Amino acid sequence: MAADTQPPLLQVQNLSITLPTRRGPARALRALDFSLARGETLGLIGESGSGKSLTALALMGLLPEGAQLEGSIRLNGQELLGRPDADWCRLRGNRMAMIFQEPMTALNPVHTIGRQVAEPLRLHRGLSARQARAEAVALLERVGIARAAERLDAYPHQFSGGQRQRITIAMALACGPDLLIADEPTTALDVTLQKQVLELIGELVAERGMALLLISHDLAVIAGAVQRTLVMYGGTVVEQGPTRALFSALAHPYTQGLFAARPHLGAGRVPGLRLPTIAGTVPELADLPPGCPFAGRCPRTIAECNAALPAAVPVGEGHTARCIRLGDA
Amino acid sequence: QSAGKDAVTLGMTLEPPGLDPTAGAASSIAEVTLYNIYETLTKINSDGSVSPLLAEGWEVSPDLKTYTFRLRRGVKFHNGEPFNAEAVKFSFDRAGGDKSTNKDKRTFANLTTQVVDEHTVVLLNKEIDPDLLFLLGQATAIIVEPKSAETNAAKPNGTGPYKLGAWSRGASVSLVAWAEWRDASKIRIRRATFRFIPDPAAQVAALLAGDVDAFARVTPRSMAQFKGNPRFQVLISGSRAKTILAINNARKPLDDVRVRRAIAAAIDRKAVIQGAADGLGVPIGSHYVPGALGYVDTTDLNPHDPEKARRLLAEAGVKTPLELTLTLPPAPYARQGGEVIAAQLAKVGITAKLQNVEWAQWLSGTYGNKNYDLTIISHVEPFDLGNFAKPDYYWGYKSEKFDKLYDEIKNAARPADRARLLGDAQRLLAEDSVHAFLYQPQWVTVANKNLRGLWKDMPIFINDLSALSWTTP
Amino acid sequence: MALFLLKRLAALAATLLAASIVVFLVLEILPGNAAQVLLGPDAAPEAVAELARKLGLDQSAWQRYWHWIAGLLTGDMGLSHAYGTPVGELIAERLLLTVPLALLAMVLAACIALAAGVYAASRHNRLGDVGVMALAQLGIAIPNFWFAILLILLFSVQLQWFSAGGFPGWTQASGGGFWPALQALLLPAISLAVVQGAILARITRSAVLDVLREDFVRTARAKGLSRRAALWRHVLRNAMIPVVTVMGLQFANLLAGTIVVENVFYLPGLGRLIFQSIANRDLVVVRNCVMLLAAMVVLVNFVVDLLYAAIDPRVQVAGP
Amino acid sequence: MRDLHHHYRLPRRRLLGPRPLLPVLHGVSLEIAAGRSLGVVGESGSGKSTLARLVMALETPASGSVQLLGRDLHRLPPAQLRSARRDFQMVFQDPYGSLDPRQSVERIVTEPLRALARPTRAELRERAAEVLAQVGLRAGDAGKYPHEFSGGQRQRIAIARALITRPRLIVADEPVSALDVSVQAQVLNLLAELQERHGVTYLLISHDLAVVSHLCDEVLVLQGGRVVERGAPRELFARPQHPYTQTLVAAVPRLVV
Amino acid sequence: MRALRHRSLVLGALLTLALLAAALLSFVWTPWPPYEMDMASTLQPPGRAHWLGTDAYGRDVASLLLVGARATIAVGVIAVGIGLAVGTLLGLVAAARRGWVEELIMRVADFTFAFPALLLAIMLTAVYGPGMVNAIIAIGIFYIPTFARVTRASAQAVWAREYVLAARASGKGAARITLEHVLPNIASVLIVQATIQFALAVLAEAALSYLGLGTQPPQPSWGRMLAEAQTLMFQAPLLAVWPGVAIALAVLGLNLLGDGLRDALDPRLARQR
Ligand SMILES: Nc1ncnc2c1ncn2[C@@H]1O[C@H](COP(=O)(O)OP(=O)(O)OP(=O)(O)O)[C@@H](O)[C@H]1O
Ligand SMILES: Nc1ncnc2c1ncn2[C@@H]1O[C@H](COP(=O)(O)OP(=O)(O)OP(=O)(O)O)[C@@H](O)[C@H]1O
Ligand SMILES: [Mg+2]
Ligand SMILES: [Mg+2]
Repeated sequence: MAADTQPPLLQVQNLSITLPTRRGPARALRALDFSLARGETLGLIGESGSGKSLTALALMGLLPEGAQLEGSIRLNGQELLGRPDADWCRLRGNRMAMIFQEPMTALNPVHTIGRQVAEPLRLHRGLSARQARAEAVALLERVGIARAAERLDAYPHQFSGGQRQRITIAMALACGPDLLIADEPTTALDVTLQKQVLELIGELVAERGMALLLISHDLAVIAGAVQRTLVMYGGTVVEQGPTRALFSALAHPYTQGLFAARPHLGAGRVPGLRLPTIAGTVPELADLPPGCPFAGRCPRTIAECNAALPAAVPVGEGHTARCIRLGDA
Repeated sequence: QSAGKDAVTLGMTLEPPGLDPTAGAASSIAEVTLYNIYETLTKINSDGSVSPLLAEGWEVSPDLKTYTFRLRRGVKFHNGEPFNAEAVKFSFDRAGGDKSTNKDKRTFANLTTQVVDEHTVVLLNKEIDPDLLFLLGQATAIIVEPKSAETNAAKPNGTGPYKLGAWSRGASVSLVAWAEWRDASKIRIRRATFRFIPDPAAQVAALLAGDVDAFARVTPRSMAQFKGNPRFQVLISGSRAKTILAINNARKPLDDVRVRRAIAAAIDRKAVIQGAADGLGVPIGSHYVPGALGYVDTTDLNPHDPEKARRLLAEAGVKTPLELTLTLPPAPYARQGGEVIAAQLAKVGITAKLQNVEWAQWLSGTYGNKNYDLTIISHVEPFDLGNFAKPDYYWGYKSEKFDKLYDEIKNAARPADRARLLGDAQRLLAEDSVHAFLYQPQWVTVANKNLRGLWKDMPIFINDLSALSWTTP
Repeated sequence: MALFLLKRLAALAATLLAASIVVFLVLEILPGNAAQVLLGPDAAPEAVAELARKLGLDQSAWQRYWHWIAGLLTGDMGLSHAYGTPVGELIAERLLLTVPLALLAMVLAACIALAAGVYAASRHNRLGDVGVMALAQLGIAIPNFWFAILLILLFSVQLQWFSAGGFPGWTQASGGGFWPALQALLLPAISLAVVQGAILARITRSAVLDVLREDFVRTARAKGLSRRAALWRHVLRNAMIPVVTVMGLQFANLLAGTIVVENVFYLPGLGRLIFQSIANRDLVVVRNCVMLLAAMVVLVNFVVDLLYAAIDPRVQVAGP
Repeated sequence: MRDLHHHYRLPRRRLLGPRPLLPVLHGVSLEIAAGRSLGVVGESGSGKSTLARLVMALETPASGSVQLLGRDLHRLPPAQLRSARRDFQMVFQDPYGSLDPRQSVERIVTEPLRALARPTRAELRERAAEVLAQVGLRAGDAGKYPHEFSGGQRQRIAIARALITRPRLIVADEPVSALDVSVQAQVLNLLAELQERHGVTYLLISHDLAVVSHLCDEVLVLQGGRVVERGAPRELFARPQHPYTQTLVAAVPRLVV
Repeated sequence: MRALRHRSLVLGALLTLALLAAALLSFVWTPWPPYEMDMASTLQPPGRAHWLGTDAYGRDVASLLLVGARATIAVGVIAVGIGLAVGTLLGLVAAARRGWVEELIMRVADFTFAFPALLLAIMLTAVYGPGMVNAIIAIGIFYIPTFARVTRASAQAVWAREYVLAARASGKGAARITLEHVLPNIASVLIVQATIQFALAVLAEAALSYLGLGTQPPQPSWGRMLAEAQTLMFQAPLLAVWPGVAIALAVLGLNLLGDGLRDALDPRLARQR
């Protein structure tokens, strides 16, 4: 980190989240560190419950009530944690925006889509209703809603899933944010639609020079869409690095297991062939061991694994993994 | 504050169903209309005496069968039609005619009305009725105007000092003074509003809140809080009503006089009066009230004695506990008295199953079909000993002795004879223990202390508005 | 939309027809008749019989039912046995009280409920929420007639601000006027509204909380709307959907509640009329009143369905 | 299975008009040889689940027939259909929704048996233990309730339920789509193993082409209720013929390593 | 917050138990004989002898309250029982047999809804005479559509679950599925609904008794005590307070219990609400 260069767009340092649960407070996120420059794209993968969405919500300042945050989140060098909600409101939808997983429920069913797309424009840019409408038409057309002007007064239920996801994208892009966070934007969609939406996001990011944080549990989606990748497991980033480097040299046992467990398209059925699996299941938040979260399921577990969270060990150019047994396989 | 005040608001428990007393028997009709809108030949006074009203005077033949009335002159109906002998004849013929729905139809059917001249009528009675003059002062005997008679229920037309102002159904009826009445200048109250408040608590609240100026026959329970209050006057008046625990004499084992006596002996009238009427009543031992002609005190004939009651039951061979139904009409005295009586009967081995019924059910089930064992009811008709002589009356009482006695009473022209005979009749009923006679109720009127002219006693239920006035303090 | 309306109207008519039969049959079983009640126990039996004939009580049940329905269809409800006046007029007079009373209560309840419910939801699990909800629990638990009595004690008897009951009428001519009439309805409406308002407040709160958890609220927040702005712009209208349903269902209870409250405040409303007419066996009136109440309930729910469509664009033409 | 047509009736549009039909399947025909597995892929709403329900005789086709071991399922009288169900069972997509949360694992697993006959308790226990062992669960799990299991384990329970009648055909509607990759592999392995050991036939429905190609001998591509292409997975995905299949295959994100 | 929820359950359960205990206790012991009138000591203020004073007949108010709990419970249990039994059955049938059966059941339910309970009760008591049994039946009938609707809605949700599809695939008929899967899964909803309806029944009984249509003397009932006390409101206001408080506490307890149960039985809600 050179001090003379301009600060990165987003810098997250040692971020931890504690959530109140029925079984007491749970460390849902531990020691998260990453930074994101303008125009950079970053992927976040991991199994369900690994903390991907929490990370995204933390960045947006939208964590559920009672969540406790430690560490630091800086946007353009400015610390965001501890700011009053009004400050966050000025940033949300304006400098940073988010696309959610479920296009079916992310839109308010009783408001027209025109109104919903125009809302951030009116809020942050102070546009008049008419100006905002015109702008909304342009946005909707850009995301590929045909004859947008005519459909401005339609309600969400009159659109298909793919179209709705496009509308949420238009909404997120309305004010031209610096940072776009997309939390599993395609999970609810068909493969064909998924491809279209991913391509659309890719185009828009490139076109407007935004930074992108793309969240997915699908390795293939991440592999094709982002420059850098973080692999999460049990609330920690177990491995991170440039996407290409990471996928070509999977370092952490979890990443390796995950990768191996995928069936391959076109391989065809081979009798007797089994997929390599990871034994066990994802641990529950409240029961997370103090050490490596993957300890129990990992074939290489030794006693030390349970002692403390392993430090991030560099394995390549900008590629690190949190494992104390990287060397021995 | 009340000086020069010429409006009054009176509370009433029930709303009259219509304003025609010849088409309905509800006492509320009379309470609003009698002597106010309609007038009768005679007027009943607070003490029960009878004085002239539309008739200036009358003669009665010695055999009590012919009555000659001299009518007041220059009287007009509200609609301008004159009051005359024709109107009287029309009214009485109508009341006794085929199409009549007058509750006293039988009385009028016995009468023949003859027009002597414009201002004289003669009534011929088929039977002797010593109370006829009183009867002619009641609401069923109002003089109506022939052309408007059928519409009286909604558009009453009479000769009285007041006309109907407005009737907002369910809430109130207001009467306004009629400027052309013969003595209009004597009227102090120009506008009177009757408000209908059935709920006892609401009655109290309305009085306390000053919503009504006077309330006749409020529920006795609420009296205590007005007694000490300087804003109010409380009038306690006697009545001609008899509250009884009626016994179905036709049913076993109640047809046994010993069982009936046992029931009577089981009852402590004092406690009943306390429970049913908050102490506002005078115990009676027979179907007759103190103050009426020929009254004798029969309350000691079969006094409260549970021990004796149990003995009588045993004598009669009744297995205890004896289960009886006690049917209670909706009036508070019945419902409250019922609880007390049931508790008292329980002590001598009679289980009284309380059965609360609506008025309509009481009329059809108890009164009409005689389907009951015991019931509590107040008979308000002033002179109704005759009911004991009716063979098909709901009491099921049959006594040749009484029938004969009653015949003699009817035919006794001299008051002294009648008084003696009436005493005998009272004793007979008491001895036969036809019912458990409970008490003569007293009515409570609570009124603003500045209101004058309220009736002290209530032989009949009316509100004589022309007598009311506000005092100047 | 037309189809939706037509379908609903057909169901409505069928319901009312069924109601008319049930009402008529139930009332047929009632012992006692109006003539006897009107003339009382001391009346001559001939007079009672004559009155019964005049009132048409001697006709067969079928004839009377037919007359009634035929009359209803031509807008003629017949004459009241007791009052002798057209039932239509009688009911119309009462409606002038009951409908404003019910509406006033509903409006009050809705205002209380919305304010309290939204406030509680916005302070979810904090002191304000717990306090308001505790009050709501209390409001639901208190019998409305008891509350009415307490109101009378305080405001009429102690403070003498309001009269203890009664209704002066809406016109000057009847001794009232708009303001006196409204004043007379205020206490009754409050005692009705408290329970309904408490129930609605709870519904509102949980509806608002439900909607607050919806994804689109998070979307709205992600757009930069403050908590409060998201609540007003995005949550309320969605939360109204269940609230309106419950309001519709509550309406029947509200009408029933008026029967009790009209008794406490001796208001000449529809409830009292029914009560009184049953006692008097004035069945012509009872029939029509009960039908009217049923029709009102059905109609209100119909209106609720329409409101639904207005609030929620998803239920337009298709309908249920 | 021959020439299946099916449609759903929609609510009436007009008061007295007919209820409009929504055609879903247009003459789908397929057959599976015993011990083989057939995969069905297609976009959302193409009628995959409908097909599964028809095969399971949960719905009656508008026309066409489903024959299992020579019997036309939809023409069997109810009692016979019930006993025929022994031969075909189903595994559902949602491992959370397909298990009654209020029943113990043993009850869940033995449900098909109890529906068919009145077995004794001991019998049930024994058979339950047997199938649980087959899917890699412990016999001690029989008394537990679904919420005590992870998604993958639940799907095993669902498979155990399908296995308990020793069926010839198992219809699996998206059996792994709700699972995480690491767990998905476990279930896929289990399915493969069971087939190899017991010779079960699968009708596997999935929108994940990779899953189908991993497990099936033959793949059928459904679009708008029509079979547009079928063949062995290797050839089909390597050289899709039908344009729809081509877009489908092209849309699958690849992991290029 | 959890603790708070918990508290409402505990408080509700305690109040409800107190109600039950009062009713049971009244069978074996009351401070005074509840039906015994004593015209010499009417309207006594609360004191040593009579803890809550005496009524207009000199009866001990505390004793009457204890015995009155019986009527309250009887009305609640039986009315809810009627509504629960019939309504649930109808709801289950409606959910299981879609189509015209469902339509018919739901139309009838809607129809019954058009008559408020009180109106129904007034008509019924007019026909068969006032009394607790008729009041109970009237309230119970009114509950039928409520339970039918709740049951149908939750049962439909269960029918839409995949485990029901699995049961169908196993060859189970609608009746067995209803018994084995639907009913157990909606039981908690029904329990909660039942406690809430119970509370409403207590209020309805009070209102009916207040109007003179419910429990009949001498059987004490809180609603009637309130009606009687109302007349004496200005002389002995406390007389109107006790039964009012008793009703409010009973209803409060049942509602809290219902709320608490709803949360306890539905972990999803417990976390969120
Ligand atoms: N409001 C909350 N209260 C308590 N725990 C929560 C809350 N929200 C999330 N969690 C827990 O935090 C953990 C991480 O959740 P998160 O939503 O970030 O996972 P994810 O990686 O996005 O998973 P998915 O792929 O399923 O979306 C999970 O174990 C989840 O159960
Ligand atoms: N019960 C039903 N009534 C009416 N239409 C239905 C019904 N069930 C399914 N459909 C419709 O039938 C079509 C096919 O549905 P089906 O569930 O078979 O699709 P699918 O291929 O399984 O889709 P998915 O991949 O989303 O599960 C869809 O258009 C659906 O909307
Ligand atoms: Mg997530
Ligand atoms: Mg499907």
